[in-house]
Amino acid sequence: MADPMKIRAQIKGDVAEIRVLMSHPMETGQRKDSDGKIIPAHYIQTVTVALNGKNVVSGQTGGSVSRNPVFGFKVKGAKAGDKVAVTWKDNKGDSRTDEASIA
Amino acid sequence: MKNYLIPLAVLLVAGCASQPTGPEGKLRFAIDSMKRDFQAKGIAGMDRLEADKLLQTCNQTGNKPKPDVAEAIEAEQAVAIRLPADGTHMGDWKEGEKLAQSGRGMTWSDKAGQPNGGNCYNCHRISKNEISFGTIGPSLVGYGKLKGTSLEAQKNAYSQIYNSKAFSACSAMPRFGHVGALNEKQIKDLVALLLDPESPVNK
Amino acid sequence: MDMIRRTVLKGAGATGMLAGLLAAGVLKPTLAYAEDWNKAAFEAKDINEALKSLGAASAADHKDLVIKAPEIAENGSVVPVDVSSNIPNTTSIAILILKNPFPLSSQFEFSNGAMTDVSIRVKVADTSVIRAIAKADGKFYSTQKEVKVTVGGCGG
Amino acid sequence: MKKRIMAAALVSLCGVLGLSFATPSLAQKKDETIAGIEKYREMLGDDNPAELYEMRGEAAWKKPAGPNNVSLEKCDLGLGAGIVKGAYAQTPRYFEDAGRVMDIESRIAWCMMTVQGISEADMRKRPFGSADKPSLMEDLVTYVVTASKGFKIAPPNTHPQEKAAFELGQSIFHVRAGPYDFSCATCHGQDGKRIRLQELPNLTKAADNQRAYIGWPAYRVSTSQVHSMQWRINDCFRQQRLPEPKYMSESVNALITYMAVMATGAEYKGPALKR
Repeated sequence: MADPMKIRAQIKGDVAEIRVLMSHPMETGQRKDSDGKIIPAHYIQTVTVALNGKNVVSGQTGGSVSRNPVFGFKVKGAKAGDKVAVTWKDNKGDSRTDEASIA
Repeated sequence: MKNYLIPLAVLLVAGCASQPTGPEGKLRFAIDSMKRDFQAKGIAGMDRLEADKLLQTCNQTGNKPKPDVAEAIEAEQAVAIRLPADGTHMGDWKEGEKLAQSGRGMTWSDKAGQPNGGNCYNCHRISKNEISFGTIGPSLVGYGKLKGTSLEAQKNAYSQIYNSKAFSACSAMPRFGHVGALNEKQIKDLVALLLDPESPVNK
Repeated sequence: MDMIRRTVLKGAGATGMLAGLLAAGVLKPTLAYAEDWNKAAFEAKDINEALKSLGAASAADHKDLVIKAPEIAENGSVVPVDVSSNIPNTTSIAILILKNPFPLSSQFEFSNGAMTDVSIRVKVADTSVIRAIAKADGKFYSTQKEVKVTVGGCGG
Repeated sequence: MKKRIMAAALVSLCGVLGLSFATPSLAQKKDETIAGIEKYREMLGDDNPAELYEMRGEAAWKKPAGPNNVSLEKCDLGLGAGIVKGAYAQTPRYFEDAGRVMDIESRIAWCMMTVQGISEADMRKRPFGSADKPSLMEDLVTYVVTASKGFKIAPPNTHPQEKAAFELGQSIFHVRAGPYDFSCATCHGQDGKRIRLQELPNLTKAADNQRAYIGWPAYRVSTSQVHSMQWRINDCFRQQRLPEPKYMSESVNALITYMAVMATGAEYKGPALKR
């Protein structure tokens, strides 16, 4: 099972700054291991961010996003205590959702 | 180290007893500790901890041997330089550049029989086009412009790469030819990189 | 088939179930894409093909679309990139790395108060131009910036 | 003799040659590169995947495990049983119960064996993990060191064995050996040098130790994983082309003691994000 994400959400004025750190290999499918065998592609393909249950960002990603990805988003009209939920899904069908409150 | 749980009283007492004071005693104690605490791995055998006379002198003198000792060492190292039998010293600078870029070779994670890299850019600025260069050694940009391509200049460059210690007893630079890390063809290619007027070093 | 895929992709037990389905031959591995993933765009091998798949074959330069990225990267496997658009009514931003084997790295759609500003870390195979594409009022705009990737460390 | 003349006539490769070529335009160019790299590091900011290790490490620390089925919460890291906060900043230190100087990793291993009852062989099985599969020790170390963020580096350096470890570390630092004649000091013994674009701290000086030590253990983007100090020393010897220093051996712990004591007084910043 995938490790939890680390979500930081801080309010500045009425803008929530959201930073998300994910644990994922983000294998491109182009690299070879030490025996010269191709390492199969394994990467996150969609990332969604919801604020209080309402979708605010829908992202699609490829294998060229760095390993253990870091994303930063900004959402207007948020306030402290609001709930941020982030979900990712990868090409192997694995997925994970984590939540945090805006501080 | 086995039996990590058992305080190594005996060893520790021995360690304390032999805890050295003078520089030479400290050095011996350090090397003895390394011989006890290191293990062979891959191509890196324990014999690599055996210092030759030159290294012993450098270690004992903090890399500053007395001038007469340094001269004697340099002469001894110079005698062992093997210049190419065919009398040519310059190869292909393009191959030399590739070699200079590679930092591979001789570590326990390298495989036996693979060619070693020259490691040159790790420590030297060489081609003006490469912005990622080290500064432990001097810049070699324009080296060939300064030295020319005479036979003497070629022999000098070849010898320096082959064994830097023939020029400066305790130089920080490895003795690439002397220890067999680079072969004759590789050193020739590096000489070309340094001296060839067409090389990016001299452009 | 499509329904099976969507079901499989939901829920925490997805991996196990998917493995079962793969073993049973129900699903071919190539079908295991997340919903709403633009396969053609992400698997495009050159920039024009990728832009075409995004519907952004012609994009005009715009000064209010800004890429922040370092001019020199110490390591190409992690290059921080921030793209923000002040073009009115921007709804999406895509980030492409021209020299990568698959240029499209990511695409984001914004709604319900999300600002059109995203930061991300990407792999850059070689010194390359990074291009950002923004969609606003159905039109596409672009801007770009070069990132030099340096050789680092002892190299061994 | 011909070669002697040649040697005398030639300026050493490691001599003054470089200076004579350092024209102003080249110097300028170099500064731009370094400034660019600094900008890059600044943009990477505080988002560090080491936090993922820390989260896993904290969970592992608090979870009962081993033949004794107890957690590591009873582990004495030097400040008393159960105290993790600030403990790393005061290592390496001499531990009476073990009768030796231990760095943080050695001490965690000690607790795994004495508190949890894990065998030495199991503890040593996989000290250094990979990007795909970090080791348990890497998770635990990241958790423990992060709990010293903001604390001043203060290894005691008072017990005779602590002082002996410092001296031994200092001596080993200068031993040249191996096919390339390298010592630790070859790369880390002068001010303001670089390998490629990576600046090398001069670890014979307190100021550079203070700058370097506060960022280790670190997450390296080139390997995509957190590396511990034991690993860092191990990899230095690999690059020195020497045989492998044994995990948690006296020599390695002595080098760590040397660097920690030299870094005394610096505020620990937690795992850094490095090249």
